[in-house]
Amino acid sequence: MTIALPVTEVTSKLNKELDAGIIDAKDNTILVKSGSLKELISFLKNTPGLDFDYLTDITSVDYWDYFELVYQLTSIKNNHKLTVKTRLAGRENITASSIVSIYKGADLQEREIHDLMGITFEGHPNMKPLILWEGFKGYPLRKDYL
Amino acid sequence: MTLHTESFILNIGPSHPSTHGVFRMKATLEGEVLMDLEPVFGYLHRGIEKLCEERTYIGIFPLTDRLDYIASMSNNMAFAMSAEKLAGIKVPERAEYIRVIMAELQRIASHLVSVGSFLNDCGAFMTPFLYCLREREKILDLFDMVSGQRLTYNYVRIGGVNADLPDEFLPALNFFIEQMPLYVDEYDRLLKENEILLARTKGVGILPREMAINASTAGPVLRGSGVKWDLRKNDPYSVYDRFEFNVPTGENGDTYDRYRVRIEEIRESVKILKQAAAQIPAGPVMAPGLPRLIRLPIGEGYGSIEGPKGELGFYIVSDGSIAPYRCRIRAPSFLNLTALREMTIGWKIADAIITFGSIDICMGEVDR
Amino acid sequence: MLLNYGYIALFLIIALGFTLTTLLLPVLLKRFKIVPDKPSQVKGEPFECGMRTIGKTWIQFNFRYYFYALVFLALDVMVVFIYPWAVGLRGIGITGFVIMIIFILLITVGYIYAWKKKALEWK
Amino acid sequence: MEIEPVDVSKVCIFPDQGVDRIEGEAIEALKSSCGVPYPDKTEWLTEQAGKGSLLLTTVDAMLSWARRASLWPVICFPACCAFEFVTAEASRFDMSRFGMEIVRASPRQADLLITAGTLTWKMAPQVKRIYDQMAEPKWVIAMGSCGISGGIFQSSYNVVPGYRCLFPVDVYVPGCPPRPEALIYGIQMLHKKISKGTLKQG
Repeated sequence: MTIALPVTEVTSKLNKELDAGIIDAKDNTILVKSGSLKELISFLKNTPGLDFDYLTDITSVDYWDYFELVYQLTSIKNNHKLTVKTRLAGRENITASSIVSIYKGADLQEREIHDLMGITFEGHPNMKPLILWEGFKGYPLRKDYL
Repeated sequence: MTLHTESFILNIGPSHPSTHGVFRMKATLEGEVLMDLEPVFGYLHRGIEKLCEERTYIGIFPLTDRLDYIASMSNNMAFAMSAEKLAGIKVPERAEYIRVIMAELQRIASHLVSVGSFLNDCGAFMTPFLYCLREREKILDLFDMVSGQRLTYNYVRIGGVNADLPDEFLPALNFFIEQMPLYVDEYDRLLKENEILLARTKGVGILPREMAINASTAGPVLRGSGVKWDLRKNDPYSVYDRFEFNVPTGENGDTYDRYRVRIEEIRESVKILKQAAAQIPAGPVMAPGLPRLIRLPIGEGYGSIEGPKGELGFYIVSDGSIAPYRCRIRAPSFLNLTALREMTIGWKIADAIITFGSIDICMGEVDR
Repeated sequence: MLLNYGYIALFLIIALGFTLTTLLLPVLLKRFKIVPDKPSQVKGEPFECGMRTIGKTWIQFNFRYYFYALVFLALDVMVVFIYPWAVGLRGIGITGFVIMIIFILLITVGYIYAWKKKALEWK
Repeated sequence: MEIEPVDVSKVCIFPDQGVDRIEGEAIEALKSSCGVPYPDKTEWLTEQAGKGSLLLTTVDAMLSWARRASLWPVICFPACCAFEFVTAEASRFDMSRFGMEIVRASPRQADLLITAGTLTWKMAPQVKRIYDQMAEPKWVIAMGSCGISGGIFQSSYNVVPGYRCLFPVDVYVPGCPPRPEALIYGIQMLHKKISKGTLKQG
């Protein structure tokens, strides 16, 4: 049974400056500042006890005054899963840090989110349009796309 | 005597017989050897996630039918389950069993299509493909009996199933359950030690175990690389914990292993069908007291099932209205393609086409 | 004796007739406007799965394909001579056999030369 | 022995770089130019075949029989209808009974375009190019409600509302996806249309 890892187990292992990045953590979802997102995910992947080696899904949701990026991670070895969220304020040229260097699976998903939602990921090897074509005006999945 | 040779860019383009739909690969070739391969998506991007936001929950089921149009039943089941998980709706026993039967039948039909078209790419032109489609027609008759449709069934609802099984369904299912292993043995006699198939697919397009996990592939592609990860076993949803079946995995993650995993999975699905057909209880097929226009409580939920091509998940964010605020589809075919470039570089064109065929994508799901 | 040449002439006529009709048929049909003839610029371009070709298409291929073709040609010509010889072997007896062996040896000398010069190496 | 490659840059059709930009412009150009859909010619439904001189009608009859009896469809398989088309081609419904033996990959050897699936704007220039590269006389069957009017995805931002925006369509086969029997009925309708075709309009 893939148990949803209780968050307390993760927060107990965090060291000091990562702990500052956590905004709040309850019932297997960790809300983290977008700045320290990348360190948290590489921490989750590399610590022996947690070793989340499988990135299930990256989603982005447009809540009008902020965008939310939802990372779903699974650990194939210990058979548990966790959700990491981060919030990006603002409407124009929003940037988040890309995690392609940690998970190769994030490559296509980040390009798709860039195409449809307008969130650019720095550090992504080729941020070309994936689903739509060059010269497509607007980001369709945003709530204010007419 | 150095000979100056140039590489050229070839479009294995949108309308190509062996790209299983409108998928394009910009291949940089040096003679016959593949130097670089850039997949191009989007030729079938219908914006289903945007359309989901403007439809009621019951109106989204026809959209999920057309996601992975070779496995519509499992798409419906995935969406229904993630909505039920979010709303905490309890599905009656009989509906759970019907859903498992339909999902396993759909897995066999989808694997038959993928094995048939994979062998079609290997050069066994049309013979195994027509064998597999002959069996698939039998499954389509069963689906036709239940939902009246051949390809897009719109049969599962949130909280249960649309209609109960007709009485002649179970005898027909039992007849199919006895027949199917004989057909699979027929394929094995034809193909298991076929030296052309072995020569063409053994050791070709290898996806190592770490790369498979890191590139978040799922389903037969992941199991072909030796990772024993099947949601029906690791995270049993619905009533899968009552059935006894095992999860076939490959050893070295080459094209032959992925093909073998799919053939073995057809046999496992027949085993599950036999047990499910035996244990199916009587009772209602729809959860009582659900309004026609379901309003899911405010919140978000991610439910996923083991579809024929991998883990198919729906991330639904609901704001209490009749339509979802956001409905993200975690499509297995889309993520299985992340490692396509690493698997095909350095091989010849013919091997690249086979490796791509063994990943078995369905364009409706890749581009959503 | 003359009859044998008659067969060859008949065969020649049929062959010529067939090739000429297949060559001239489209031209005639187009002239009598039975077949619609609408040439356009797009029809002239190469078909590449619905896309335009990218980059240069007249490029220098690798030379090893040409070596393979040469070695194949030599062996193929040898096979062409072996067939009639094999059919008529009973008639020409041992002398014919020895002559053909010499011919085969000559070709294999050329084959071994190409082999040693690594023409068949697939880099 | 350095072989200097022949300088054929004149022949080169596309510079390597900027391919995506050029493809994007082609899509935008087609999207803006696709205003009025092609009209459907339906007078052949009521027309009486077989008028005209004796010689002409026999040539007509022979020609239309030859064209009708061996229609080869070209591969244009975007979405779900493609799979219903494949099962129609497979052993149970067997479209080769109507002479549609093989599905040709290249438009050069095909004279029928069965548009099986949803057409998106990114795929539109490619389908238009395939249609233009088919040899005359050519016919089009718009299969499925996505082919007729964009169907269930009509309100999407990336779906072409029907194939008749790109080229004239001869027969519409409704259904989503249409059953193989419906597709074969559509093909028989097309056979009727071909048999009424005369040399005058080619």
